[in-house]
Amino acid sequence: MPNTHPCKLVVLITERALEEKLSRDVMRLGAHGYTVADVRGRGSHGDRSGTWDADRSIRMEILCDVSTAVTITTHVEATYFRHYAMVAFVADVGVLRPEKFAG
Amino acid sequence: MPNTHPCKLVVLITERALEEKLSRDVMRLGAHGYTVADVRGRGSHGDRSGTWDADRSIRMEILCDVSTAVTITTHVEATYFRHYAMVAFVADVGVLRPEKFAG
Amino acid sequence: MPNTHPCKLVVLITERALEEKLSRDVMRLGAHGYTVADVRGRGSHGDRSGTWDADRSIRMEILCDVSTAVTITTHVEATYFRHYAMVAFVADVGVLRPEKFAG
Amino acid sequence: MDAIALFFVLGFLARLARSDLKLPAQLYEALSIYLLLAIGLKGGMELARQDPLAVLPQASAVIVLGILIPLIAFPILYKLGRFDRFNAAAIAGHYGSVSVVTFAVAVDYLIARDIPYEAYLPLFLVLLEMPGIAVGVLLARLGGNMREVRWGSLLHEIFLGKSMVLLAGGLLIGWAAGPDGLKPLQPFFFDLFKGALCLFLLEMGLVAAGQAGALRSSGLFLAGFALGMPVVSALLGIVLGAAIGLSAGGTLLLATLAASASYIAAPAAMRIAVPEANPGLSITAALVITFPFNLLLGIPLYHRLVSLIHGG
Amino acid sequence: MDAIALFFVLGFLARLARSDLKLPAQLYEALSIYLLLAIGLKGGMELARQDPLAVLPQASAVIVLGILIPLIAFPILYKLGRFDRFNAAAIAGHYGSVSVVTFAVAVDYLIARDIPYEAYLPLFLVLLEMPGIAVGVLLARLGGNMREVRWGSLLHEIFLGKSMVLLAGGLLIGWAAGPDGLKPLQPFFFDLFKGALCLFLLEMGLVAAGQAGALRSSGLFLAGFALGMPVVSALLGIVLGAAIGLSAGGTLLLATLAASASYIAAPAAMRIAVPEANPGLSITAALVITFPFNLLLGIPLYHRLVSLIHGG
Amino acid sequence: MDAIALFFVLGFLARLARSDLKLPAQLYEALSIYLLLAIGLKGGMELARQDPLAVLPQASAVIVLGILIPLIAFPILYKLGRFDRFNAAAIAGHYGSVSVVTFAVAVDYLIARDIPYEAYLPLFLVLLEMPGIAVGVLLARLGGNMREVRWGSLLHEIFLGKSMVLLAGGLLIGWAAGPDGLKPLQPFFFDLFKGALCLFLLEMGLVAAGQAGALRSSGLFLAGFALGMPVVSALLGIVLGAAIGLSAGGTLLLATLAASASYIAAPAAMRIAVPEANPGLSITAALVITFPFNLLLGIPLYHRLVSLIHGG
Ligand SMILES: Nc1ncnc2c1ncn2[C@@H]1O[C@H](COP(=O)(O)O)[C@@H](O)[C@H]1O
Ligand SMILES: Nc1ncnc2c1ncn2[C@@H]1O[C@H](COP(=O)(O)O)[C@@H](O)[C@H]1O
Ligand SMILES: Nc1ncnc2c1ncn2[C@@H]1O[C@H](COP(=O)(O)O)[C@@H](O)[C@H]1O
Ligand code: NA
Ligand code: NA
Ligand code: NA
Repeated sequence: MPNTHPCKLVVLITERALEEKLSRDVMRLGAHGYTVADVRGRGSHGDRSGTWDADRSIRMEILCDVSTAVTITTHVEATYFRHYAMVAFVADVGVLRPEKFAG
Repeated sequence: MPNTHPCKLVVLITERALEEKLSRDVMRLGAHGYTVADVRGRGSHGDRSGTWDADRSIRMEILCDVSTAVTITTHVEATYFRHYAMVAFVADVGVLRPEKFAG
Repeated sequence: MPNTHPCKLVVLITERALEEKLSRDVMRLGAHGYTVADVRGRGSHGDRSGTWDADRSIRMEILCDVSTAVTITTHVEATYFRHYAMVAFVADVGVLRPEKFAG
Repeated sequence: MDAIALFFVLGFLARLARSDLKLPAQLYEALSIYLLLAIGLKGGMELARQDPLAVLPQASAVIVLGILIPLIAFPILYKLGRFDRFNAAAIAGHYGSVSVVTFAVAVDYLIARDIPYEAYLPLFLVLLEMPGIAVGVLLARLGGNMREVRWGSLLHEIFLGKSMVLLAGGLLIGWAAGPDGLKPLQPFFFDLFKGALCLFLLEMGLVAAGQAGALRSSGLFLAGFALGMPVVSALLGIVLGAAIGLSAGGTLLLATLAASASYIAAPAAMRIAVPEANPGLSITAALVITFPFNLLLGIPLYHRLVSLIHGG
Repeated sequence: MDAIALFFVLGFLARLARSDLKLPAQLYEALSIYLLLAIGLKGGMELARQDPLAVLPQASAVIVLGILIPLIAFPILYKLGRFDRFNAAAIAGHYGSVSVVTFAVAVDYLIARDIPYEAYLPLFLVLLEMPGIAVGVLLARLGGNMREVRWGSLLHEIFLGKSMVLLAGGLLIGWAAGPDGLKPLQPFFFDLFKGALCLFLLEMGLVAAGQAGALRSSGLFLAGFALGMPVVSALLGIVLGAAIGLSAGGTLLLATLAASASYIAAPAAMRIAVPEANPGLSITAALVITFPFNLLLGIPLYHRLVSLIHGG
Repeated sequence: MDAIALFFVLGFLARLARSDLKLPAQLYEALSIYLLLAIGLKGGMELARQDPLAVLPQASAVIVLGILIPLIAFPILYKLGRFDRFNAAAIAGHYGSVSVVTFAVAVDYLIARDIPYEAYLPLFLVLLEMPGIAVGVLLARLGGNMREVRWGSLLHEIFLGKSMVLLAGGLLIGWAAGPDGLKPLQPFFFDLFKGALCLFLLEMGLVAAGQAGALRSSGLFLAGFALGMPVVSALLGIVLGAAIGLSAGGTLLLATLAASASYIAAPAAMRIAVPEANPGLSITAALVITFPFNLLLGIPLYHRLVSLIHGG
């Protein structure tokens, strides 16, 4: 599309207990913002149906440039994948106002 | 991105009444997990503003390989599209830890 | 994928105060539906942690054809970007039942 | 007008005037859980005060009523109204089942007028919730391939649906704990009941007005049905109430139960068991027309009718 | 210190200390719906006890006050504070409107001290909610193209915003149902009021502390305004209260209404009607400074000032 | 059986039977905030009635108990149960801390039986919440690189975790406001307490049954531990209660606190401080086994044991 600019969208689905830590992490690693939604789900750590504290999950999405995307995914892979329920994926999207997400 | 691997992301937006059935379906059809969020919206079945039981919608996303994505979308198309408010789309994403989602 | 058809997914993340206006706008500009989720986040307008009215954000997604996507993004850029916390991006996805989203 | 009904009107008008007033979805859920539990507890507590076996014959008669109503409603909708089998059956099922909130409003109506009633009436509410839904599903599948009915999952949906679990669970707990055991729960489950009901009715007003647009597309016949059927059912309820020896108050409650249509349990069950039916039709009839009709006009009308029999 | 204020302090300190304490968003919404309805009901109930026409002259005077305050605030902010027209107008609008919770705390202050007041004061709360906001919007558009103001949608936003609907709706229901009709709602809407207010103040403490960071960027002038303006407005309220013959308690409530700044209705309306204004400025002033100031120091101060006139 | 426990059973059975009953997530959060605040307020109010210094020696002894329990539990799990260091330490930490709801049920047990107790016992609840968790984290890091422990953030997590802030905050407010100041809050925070507890237990029943599947994979040893450890801890509590001169009621409460295992504060803290531990193990033990055991069998058993000492 003519009015959009290529950008990476990093999505992390993980335990709610990590929300504060992850928010600090991604900002420190170069993101300019993030968006979080409450979700529930199932994966290799079993059912996380979100009815009580220990069971709740979040879905965080971060728009950023490629190098920040690599930094963030590498960091969460090294830090959280081993001990926490977590899934991460990256998509190619086109953003408006690209200057908000780069650098 | 160097550390990600191609994967399909199937997204189903539909009535909350279907949540349990869909969860069982997608696991049976080969998915290894799913994530669900509460949403509201509007479509060909009119306004679904989510204020009471009959009106609520969910957004389910499933990371899986191509063949499972085809199986799932074909199944929901045959089973639910006719009688339920439902929208389905598929995106190409790159996942970390690809072994979680394949086979 | 054989059973899907190319389509645009427009995603708008913005203040909850705009929900009603945006819903009317996108339908008027040619969308056939939309989906909204409650989210929280951070960006150039600071922390929007979603604990009270003024602080809440939504994430609206609209499946539509390219020209509607251009119309919608151009409209929100001109109308809301200056004075509201807002992020917009567009992704390429494949939809089932393409007739629901085109024209 | 009663304060309770005014909250419904407030919600209805607010939505019609396009106010942005909205109750949080989880408050709606919390209130409905609370109301169901509280009604169950109250009924169970009263049941504990008497011999449960004595109620058995009455209870069986009430179940028959729940089966009868959809069997009357179905041909009206199918033959006269020319709805297809699925929609006719689904709507009939909604009218066979009951509305918990309408019941609560009728109880409040009696209390406000100091009219006594058999305190175990909530038991009938529990008994009437299910049979109508089951009959509705059967009607939808008759003629078609009956083997297609997934009886296991249907019975599961009916008996273990959340409104059934809360009502029946509350009833059992109330019965087991008895009046003394429930005393410390009184401030929460009984004293707050009417206030919580007001909030819920505010929300139902908002929802009903939001659905009102569907009225136009659903046709005049359905509107007529949604006004006439409750009166027919109420008459059945009154006859039955007199036959099984209920007091005037108890008869009015039974009539109201018969007249009311479910808009919580039935839509959930029908959506899964009869997906071919358009949920908009049942909900428009049950919630947008029958519910306010019963609330504002029906209950006083049934009261008059009951008085014809019982004097007063 | 009063228990109520301590909940605000607890929330404020918990957030400053970076505790993860957070009230669920829908609990916040549910509490605010409850508080607005309860205040409206109470006011309406009292209004039913007297001749509404008798209040008419007082009511008109009170509306004039709501128009006057933003007209005073605007030039201070625009000329002295050098805010642009939009921000000056938006902030002025917030101070022209009122804070429901501040009002509730002032009522509690009177009750705890056994000071009587005119029970229909909540009517003034309802009357003061809107005019200030409308004047704020007008000020923002003056000089600019007045035709740009979408009056239809502005009036809609103001009169059908949720806080207006709940307050005025509660008032009307309370008035129609009267003291007897509301009796069964007493445990829910009146007995629980103060406890619910405590929870709400806990949340406001969390929110205020979360916004406190914006203080630095908003500048010293705004802080001074947010401390001085309430006192000026309170004085106007006291003079008016004396002029229209209110009791000492009623005068204190009117002064508190005048002194308080809206942080629920006004931000919602301004965000749509004056998008050019930075909402952070109004909210910092109204919620982070003026609200706790009124809560902790303002109300006792206005009480003193009222006593100068009324003796005591 | 007590009405309260029946709500747990209802939730448990409903989930086992695969009912779709579910409490809204934010209702769960709202209830837990309410219960923590209410318990804190009540304790603080009672504390205001007496000399806080007099409680100091008892309080210190109680903290020692909180340190001792995980030190006993750890070797059992690590040596006998062959759990790895992280899991043994995390589970031990859960048992060193306490369950607020179990405490509330025990208080209710005493009230229903008219058994008096030292009204400041909620203070001990507050004191016992943290030390066990801290010891658990220490045990997990011992032998490993102790410098890896992020003490700052651990202490923050423990002292500023939401349950601590609400309990301790409630305690302080209750203490500052005193019985008179809290009187207007009585209907909300005290009268509704037991009803709210019932709803919470309904939810805990649902959650516990949902986790019950994990029982199979967690092994028999853990089940045995989750049944035996509470009894051992209760005995310690009884001995200590007698030693510091508590009444029979107070001793039972202390025993129950010792016997209970945390499933709100501890899981949250451990998840961050000892991520290597599998949270499924601790939660299965604490919530699926120990919690209902205490609720249904433990409290009456400890009552018996206390009676052996105190007569009665
Ligand atoms: N295949 C999948 N598709 C979508 N979401 C998933 C998938 N697998 C896991 N998740 C989500 O990620 C969370 C953690 O995953 P896991 O670490 O596999 O337990 C789950 O609770 C789900 O919400
Ligand atoms: N064009 C669209 N873009 C985004 N979401 C849609 C769209 N159409 C429908 N939806 C979502 O899918 C749900 C069901 O759609 P429908 O079956 O068209 O009523 C709606 O309630 C929306 O939440
Ligand atoms: N880089 C980003 N990635 C994801 N979401 C973002 C990003 N920046 C902003 N947002 C979201 O968009 C909202 C408005 O952004 P802003 O206008 O930058 O304050 C924020 O509150 C976030 O929810
Ligand atoms: Na019926
Ligand atoms: Na004001
Ligand atoms: Na313990």
